[in-house]
Amino acid sequence: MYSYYLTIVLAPLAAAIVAGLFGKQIGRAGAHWITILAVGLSCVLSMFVLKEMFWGGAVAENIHVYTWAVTDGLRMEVGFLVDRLTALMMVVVTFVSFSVHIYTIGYMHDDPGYQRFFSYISLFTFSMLMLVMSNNFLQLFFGWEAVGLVSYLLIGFWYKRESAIFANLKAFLVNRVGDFGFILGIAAIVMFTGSLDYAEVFGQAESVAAQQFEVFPGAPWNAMTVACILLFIGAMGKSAQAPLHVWLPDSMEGPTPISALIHAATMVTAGIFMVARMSPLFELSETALAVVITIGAITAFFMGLLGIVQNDIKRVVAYSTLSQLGYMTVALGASAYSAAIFHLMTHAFFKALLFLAAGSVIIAMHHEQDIRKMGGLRKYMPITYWTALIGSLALIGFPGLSGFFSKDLLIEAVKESHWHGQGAVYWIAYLSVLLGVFVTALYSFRMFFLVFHGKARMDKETKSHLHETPWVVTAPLIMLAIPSAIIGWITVNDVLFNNYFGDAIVVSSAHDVLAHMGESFHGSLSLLKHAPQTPVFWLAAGGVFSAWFLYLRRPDIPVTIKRKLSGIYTLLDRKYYFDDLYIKGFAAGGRGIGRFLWEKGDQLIIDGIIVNGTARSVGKLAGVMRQIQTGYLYTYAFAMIIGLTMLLSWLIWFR
Amino acid sequence: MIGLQHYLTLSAMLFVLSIAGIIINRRNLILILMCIELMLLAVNFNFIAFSRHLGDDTGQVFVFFILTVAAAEAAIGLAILVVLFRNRRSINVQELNTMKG
Amino acid sequence: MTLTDYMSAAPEMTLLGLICVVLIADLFVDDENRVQTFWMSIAALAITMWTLLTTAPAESLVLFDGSYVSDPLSQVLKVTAVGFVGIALMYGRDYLRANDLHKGEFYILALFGLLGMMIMISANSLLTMYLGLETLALSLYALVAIDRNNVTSAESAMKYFVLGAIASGALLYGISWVYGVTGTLKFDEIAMALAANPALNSLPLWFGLAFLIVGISFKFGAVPFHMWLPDVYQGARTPVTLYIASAPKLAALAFTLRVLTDGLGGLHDVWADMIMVVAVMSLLVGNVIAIAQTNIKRMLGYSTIAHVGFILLAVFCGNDKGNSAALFYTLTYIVAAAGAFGIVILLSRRGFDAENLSDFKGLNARSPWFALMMMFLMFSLAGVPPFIGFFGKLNVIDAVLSSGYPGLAILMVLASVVGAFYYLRVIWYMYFEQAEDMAVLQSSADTRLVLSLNGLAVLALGIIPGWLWTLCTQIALSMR
Amino acid sequence: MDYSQYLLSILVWLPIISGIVLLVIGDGGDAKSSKASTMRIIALGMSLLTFVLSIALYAWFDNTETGMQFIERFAWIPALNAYYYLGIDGISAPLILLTTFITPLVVLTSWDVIKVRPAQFFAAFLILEGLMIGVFSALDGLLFYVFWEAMLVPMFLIIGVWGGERRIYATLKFFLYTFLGSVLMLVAFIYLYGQTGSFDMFGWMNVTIGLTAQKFIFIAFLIAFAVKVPMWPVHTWLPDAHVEAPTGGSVILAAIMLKMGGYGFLRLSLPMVPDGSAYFSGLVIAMSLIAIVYIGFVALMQKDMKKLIAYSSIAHMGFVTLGFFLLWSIQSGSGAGLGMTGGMVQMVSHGLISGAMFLCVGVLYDRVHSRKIADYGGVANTMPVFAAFMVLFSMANAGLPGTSGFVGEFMVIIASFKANFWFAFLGASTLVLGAAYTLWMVKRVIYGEIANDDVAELEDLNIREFVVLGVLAVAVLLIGLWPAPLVDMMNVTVDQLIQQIGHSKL
Repeated sequence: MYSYYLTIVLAPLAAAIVAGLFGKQIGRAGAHWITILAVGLSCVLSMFVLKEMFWGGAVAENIHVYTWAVTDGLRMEVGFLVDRLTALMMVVVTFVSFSVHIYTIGYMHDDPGYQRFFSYISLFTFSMLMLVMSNNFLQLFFGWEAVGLVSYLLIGFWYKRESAIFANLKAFLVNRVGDFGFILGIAAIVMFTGSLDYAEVFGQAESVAAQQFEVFPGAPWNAMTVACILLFIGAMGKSAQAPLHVWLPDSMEGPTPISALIHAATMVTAGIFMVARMSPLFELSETALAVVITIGAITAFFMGLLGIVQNDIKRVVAYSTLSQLGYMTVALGASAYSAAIFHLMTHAFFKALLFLAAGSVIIAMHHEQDIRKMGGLRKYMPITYWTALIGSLALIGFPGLSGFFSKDLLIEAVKESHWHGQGAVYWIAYLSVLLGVFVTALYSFRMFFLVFHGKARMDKETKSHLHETPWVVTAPLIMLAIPSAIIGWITVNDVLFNNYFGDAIVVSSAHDVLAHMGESFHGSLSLLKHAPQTPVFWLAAGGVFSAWFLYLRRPDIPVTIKRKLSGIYTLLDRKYYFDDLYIKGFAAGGRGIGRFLWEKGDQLIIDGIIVNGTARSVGKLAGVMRQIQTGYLYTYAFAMIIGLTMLLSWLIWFR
Repeated sequence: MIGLQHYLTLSAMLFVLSIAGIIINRRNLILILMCIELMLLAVNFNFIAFSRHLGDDTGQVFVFFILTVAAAEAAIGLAILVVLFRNRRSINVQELNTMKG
Repeated sequence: MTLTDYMSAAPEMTLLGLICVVLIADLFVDDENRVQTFWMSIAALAITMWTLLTTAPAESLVLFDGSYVSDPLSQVLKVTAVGFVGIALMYGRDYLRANDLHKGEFYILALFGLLGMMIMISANSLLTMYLGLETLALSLYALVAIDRNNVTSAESAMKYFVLGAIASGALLYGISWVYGVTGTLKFDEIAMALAANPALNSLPLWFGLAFLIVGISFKFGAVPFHMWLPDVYQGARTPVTLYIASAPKLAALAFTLRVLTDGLGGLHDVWADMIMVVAVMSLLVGNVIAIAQTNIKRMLGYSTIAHVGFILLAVFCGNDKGNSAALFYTLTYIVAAAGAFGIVILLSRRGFDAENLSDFKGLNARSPWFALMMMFLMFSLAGVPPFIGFFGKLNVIDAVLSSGYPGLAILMVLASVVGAFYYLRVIWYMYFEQAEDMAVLQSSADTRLVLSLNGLAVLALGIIPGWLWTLCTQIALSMR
Repeated sequence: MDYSQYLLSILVWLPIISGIVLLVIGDGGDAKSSKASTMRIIALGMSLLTFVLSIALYAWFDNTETGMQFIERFAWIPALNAYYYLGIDGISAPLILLTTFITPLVVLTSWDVIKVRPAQFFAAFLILEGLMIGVFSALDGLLFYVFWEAMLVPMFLIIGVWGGERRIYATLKFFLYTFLGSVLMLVAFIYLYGQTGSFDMFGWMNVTIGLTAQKFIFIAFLIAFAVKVPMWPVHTWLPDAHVEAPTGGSVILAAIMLKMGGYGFLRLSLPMVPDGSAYFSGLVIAMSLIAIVYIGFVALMQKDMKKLIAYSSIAHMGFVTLGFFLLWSIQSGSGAGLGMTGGMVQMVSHGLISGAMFLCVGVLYDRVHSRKIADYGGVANTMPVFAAFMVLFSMANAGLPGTSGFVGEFMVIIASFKANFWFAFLGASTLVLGAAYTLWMVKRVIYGEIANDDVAELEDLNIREFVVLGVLAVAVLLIGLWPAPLVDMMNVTVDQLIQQIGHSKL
C-alpha cells in the first residue's frame, strides 16, 4: 500500500510542478490534462484504499517516509497514518478536487492564468492530502500552512483586483492568528509528551491529563485543557469559527471553483478533521470540549442569520458554509466526532455542488453575482436548476437526502449529550443548532427562489444570452449531485453506529452519545419514517415556506421588516461589526503602534538622542575645547604654568 | 647668617618673576626673551647655591654650560625675532595668533 | 678616558665630523645642484648607521666618567632615529626643491638635530641630557623658521622657541633641585643615593621631580604642555613637520625612560600619578580636539598628542611590560606618522601645500596606490588590525591591565573609538568624495618607492609583529 | 599526504590573495574596459573555486567528532604566545559553507551593475570573504580579533564608495558602532590573556574566573555581539547601512556579517563565561523578545523596501539569541539543545532568505532606481517570474513550513515554550507580525494594477538574475523540506557545548 499512498500524494504535486513551471511549453490543454489525470489517479487510488478499509478489512497503517530532522532527542519526521478516518477524507478531498478540476476547464475557459490556476489547485490537493494523511504534528502543521498558502494564492488569483488582494492578505493573516495558537498547542504537546508523533502522543495522553500547567503564575490549569484549547484556536482559524470567521466571506473574491473546493468542501474542514483526529486528547478535557461546543454553536446560529441579508449569491453560500462548519464543531464539542465527520463528508458534496451551481449561474449571468438581478433562471438552465435544488434540499436536511441524515443525527446527538450538564452550554448548543435549521432553510431557499423562480430581473442584454452552461460545467454538477442525494442513505449506518472509525476516533464511554443513540437506531428507513415527528423537519419546512411566502408571494414584507427593524438589519448587514473592529481596531492599531515605536522609539530616542546625540555632543565639545587654543603665546605659557602648579599642589596636598 | 634656604628662596622668586613676566607681558617679544634669560639665571643661582652647599663642583660646571647654551638660545631667539619682524613689521605678542583652535 | 670610551661613542663623533664636512662642502655647491648636499647627508647618515652597527657593544657600557651610556636601548633608538632622519630628508627633498627652500641649512640642521637626539639617547647624566636636549631644540627652532619669507613659519618658530625656553628653564630648575637633594647628576648614582638613603625620598626631591615632568611632557607634547605642538606642526613647512613628528619622539622616550626609570625609578609611586593625569588628559584632549580640525597637519598634531597619551600611560606602569610597551608603541607610531606626513608632502607641489583635509578628496581617483597606502597608515593610526598600530595599542592595554587598571584600559579604548572618527574622515575624503583637482602627483621614483615601503611596512609589521615585540621586551629587560 | 589539513588556510587565503591581485592589477577606472571584465571573471572564478573547495570541507567533515576538525596550529607571535590556530566544528562549518555559497552569488549579481571601479569592488568582496571565513575558523583569540576587525575595513569601503545617497553617514555609523562594540571585547580578551597567559580559546574556556569578572566580560562580549547581531536597542545602524549599501553589500551584511554576532555568543560568551551568561540570560532573552515584537511592529510601517527587510532581519535574529539563551530558563528535561540548534538553523536560513530578499529589491532597484514601496505596484503584471520568486522568498521570510524560514523558528518556539509560556507566546507572535509586514509589502509591490510607467516598462529577470535567485530558491526549499543534513552537522557540537556550559567556572 505504501507505494499507493506515495502515488496518491505525489501525483498531484508532480502535476502541479509541471503545470506551474512548464505551463508555457505544455500549453493550456496540456496543463489541464496532466493535472486532471494526476488528481483522477489519486482519486481512484483513494477510493481503492477506502474500499480496502471498508470491505477489504485493511488495517490502519502508520508509515515512516523520511526523517526531517532529529535534534536534542526530538524526532521530527514525515510519514503517513492511513486509517479509516484518513481514507474517508482522502476520498472526499480527491473526489471533490477531481470534479472541480473538470469544472475549471469551463469556468476559467478564457482566463490568461489558466495553467497557473491548474497548478495551484493540484498543489492544493497535494497539501490537503499531506494534511489528512500526516502521522505527526509537524507534517500536520506543514499541510495546514500549505493549504493556507494555496488559498492565499488562489483568493488573490486575480491579483489586479484590489478587493481580491485585500481579501487574500486578510485571509492569510486571520489564519495566521489561528496558527499562532496552533503552533503554541504543538509546542505544548511537545513539552508534555516530548514527541510529535500521533501514536506516541496519544499513548501518553492520560499522563498529560494528570499534569498541571501554569499559564498565569499561581493559576494551575490542566495541561490537557491548555494544549487542546491552543490547538482548537488553530482549528478556529482554518475552519472559520467565530471570531476568526471574517476571512471566509471575503475569500469569495477568488474564482468560484476555489470557493467550492477550498472554502467549502475541504480546507475549511481541516479544523474539524484535526479535532476529530485529536479526539484522544480532547476527550480528556471537558473544559476544552465545552469551549469547542460553545464556539461552534455561536458560529452555527449567528453566521446563519447573516446569510439572510446577503445579496451576493456566493456570499450567501459562504455564510451557510460558516454555519454548517459551526454545526460540525458543535458535534465535535458533543464528542460526536463521527457525526461531525459524517456531516463534513455530506456537506463537502452538497456544498461543493451548490457553489459549482452558483458558479454555473454566474457564468450564465456573465459574472453578475447579485441575486436581486436574477430570477426565473429555471427555464433557461434546467440542469443547474435541478442540481441546485438537490443541493439546497440536502443542505436544509430534506428527508432522504444526505444532509438529512447527517444533520438530523447531529442535532439528535447534541440533544442527547447531557454530560455537559443541563446548564447554559447545553442549551446554547442545542437551541442554536435547532433554530439554525429554520435559518438555514430560510436563507437557502430565499436564494434559490430569488435565483431560479419569480420573474427575471436581469437586463435585456444578459437575458438574451441566457443558456445552459457547457458540459464541462454541468458534468461536475451531476457528479456531485449523486452523492449529495444518496451518500447519506447508504453510509449513515456504518459511519455513525457500526463503529466504522474503529480506534481512529476515541470517545470515552461517558461521552459516547452515538452509542447511546445507536441502541434506538433501526436503519435509514425507520429514521426516514420518524422524520415528520422531529422538530427539525417542521423547522426546515417552516423555513422553506416562509422563504416562499416572503420572497415570491409577498416581496413587500421583507422590505417592511427591513424598515421596521432597521437596527437589527444594519447589525446583520455590518456582520456584527467584526470587520470594523478588526480593520479599524487591530490593523490600524498595529500600524499606529508601529509608527509610534519607529518614530519615537527608534528615530527619536535611540538614534536621535543616544547615538547621534553622543556624536553631536562630542563634536560640540571639540568645538568648545579648541577655543582654549587661543593662539596667544601668553595663554600657552599660562597653560603650562597651570599644569605645573597642578602637579605641585597635588604633591603638597595629596602626598 | 645667610643660609641655603635664603638663596633658594631668592632664586625661586626670580624664577616666578620671570614666569610672571612672560605671562603678564602682552606687548613686546623682547621682554619675553629677557624674562627667559632671567629664568636661566634663577636656575644658575640655584645650582651655585646647591653646589656650594654640597661642596661639589658639578653644579658650577653645569652653570657654565647653561650660560653657553643661554647665549646660543638668545642668538636663535633674536634671529627668529628678526625674521618675524621682517615678515610682519611688528613684534607685538597680541598679533601673534594667526594659528589657533 | 679610555679608547673604548671613544670607540663606543664613535657614532656621535663620526656624525659630528661628517656634519662639519657637509657644512663646508655645501659652501661649494650652488643652488641648482643642491641635491648633492642631499646625497652627502644621506651618505653621512649611512656612515653613521654603519658605525652604529659595527661598534654596537655586547653589553651596556657606562663611559666618560659615567655621563654616557651605550646599551641595547640606545642602539635601537639611535638606529631608528638615523633611519627616520634619512626618510625625512628623502621625503622633504622634492618639496624643498619645488618651493625654493632647497638650501644646505636644512640638511645641516637636520643632522645637528640628529646629533642632539643621539646624545639624549645615550645620556646617562642630567647634564648630558640637557646638552643633547638643547642641541636638538635649537636645531628644531631654526628648522621651523627655515622659510624666511613665511609668516606662519616665523610665528610658530617664535612660539616654539619661547615655550621651549620656558620648558627647559623649568627642566633645569627641576634638575637643580634633584642635584641639590641627591648631590649628583648621574642617573645610576641618583638611583643608588635614593636606595642608600630613603630619607631623600621627600618633598624637596618631589618638588624637583614635578619640574622634570614638565620638561618631559613638553618634549612629548603632553597636555597641558602641548600648546606649541599644533601650531608648530601647522606652521612649519611640511618636511620640517615630518622631521619633528618622527625622530625626536625617540629622544623624548629615551629622556623619559632614563630619567624616570633609570634615575628616579625609586619614586615610581610619586611620579606615576602625575604621569597618569598628564597622559589621560592628552588622550582625551588630543582625540576630541582633533575632530574639529580641517587642516590635516594640525589634525595629525592633535592625534600625536593623543598617541603621546598612550605612550605615557605605558610609561606610567613603570615596569618592564610598560617600558617595552612604550618603546614598541613609539617605534610603531613614528613609522605611521612619518608615512602620513610623507603622503601630505607627496600631494603638495610648487606653491601649493596639501594642508587641508579637503585636498585629499578623490585621491583614490588620482592615485589608487597612494590612496591605499594612506588608508593603511590611517587605519594603523586608528589602531585597526591587521595594521601595526593595533598591536601598539594591544601592548599598552595589556601593560595597563596587568598592572591592574581596567578603568584606564576602557578609557583608552573608548578614546580610540573617538579617535577613529577623524582618521576615517581622511579615508572618507580619499575614497567617497569627488576629486577637486586632478593634478598628477609629481615626485621622483625613489621617494615613491620609500613611501610605498613605508605604507606597506605598517601592514607587514602588523602581520608579523612578533620579532619587534620580542626585541622590545628584551630591551626593557636589559634596562637596569 | 593529506591536503585536507590545509583546507581551512586555503579557504581563508585564496580569496584574500585573489582580491589583492585584483587590487594590484586594477581596471584603469573604466568599467567598460576589457580589463574590467577580466577582473569580473577572475572574481567569479575564484569565489566559485572557494565554494567548490568548501564542498570538499563538507564532504570531509565528520558529524560525530565532538572536538575541532581541520585543525592548523603554527606559532604566530611567540612573544604573546598567540598562534595561527584554525579549526572548525559543527557551529562554524555551516556558517563557512554559507559564506562560500553566498559570495559567488553576490559577485554574479554585481556583475555589470557596478559602474565605478569594479576591480576594487570585487577585490573588497573577495578579501571580505576570506576574512569572514577566518573569523569562523579562528580558534586563537588574537587571530579571531584581527579577522573580526579587519572585516570592517572592506565593508566600510563597500558601503562608502558604492553606496546610495546618505552612504557616508551610514558607513561611519556602521564602522563606529561596531568598532565601539569590539574594542570592549578586546579589553575582555586581553584580560583573559592576562589570566591564562595565552590567546588559546580552549585555555580561556577552562580557566576559572570569579563571578564579578565574568559579569564584566560578559557585558563586554554582549555589547560587541549585540551590536553585530544586532539586538534591540543597538540595532539602529543596520537599517541605515542596509539602505545605503549596494545590493551586494546588503546581501553580505545580512547573510553573513550579522551571523558573526550569533557565532560570537556561541563561541565565546557561553562557553567562556557560563556563570556570567547565566546571570544575564534573562536580560538577553528580554532583549530578544523585544526585538521580535517591537521590531515587528516597526517593520510594519517602513516605506522603504530595504529598510523593511533590514528590520525583519533584526526580528529574525531575535530568534537566534532567544534560542541560545534559553538554557537557564528551561527547568527540566531537554530543550536547550533544541533552542540552540534552532538558533543555528535560523542563522543559516536567515542568511539565505534575507540575502534573497535583498537581491529581489536589488533587481527592482537596478531597473527603477527606487526602493520606495510607493513607487511600485502590480509588478507581477510585467515581471511574472520575478513575482514568483519574490512571493516565495516573502513566504519563507514569513516562516512558511517547507521553507528554511520555518525550521529555526519552529525549534526555537518549541524550546521557548518549555522555558516559559510567555516566551513562546511573544516569540510566536512573529507568525502574525512577520506575515503582516512581509505580505503587506508584497501586496503593495507585486500585486495590484500597474502603478506607473516605470513599472509598465519593467522587463523580467535576465538569465543572470534568474540563476542567482533560482539557486537561492532551491537552497531555501531544500533546507525547508529536509534540514536533517544541516542539523546533523550541529547536533554533536551543540550537545558538547551544553556540557561545557553546564560546568560552572567559579
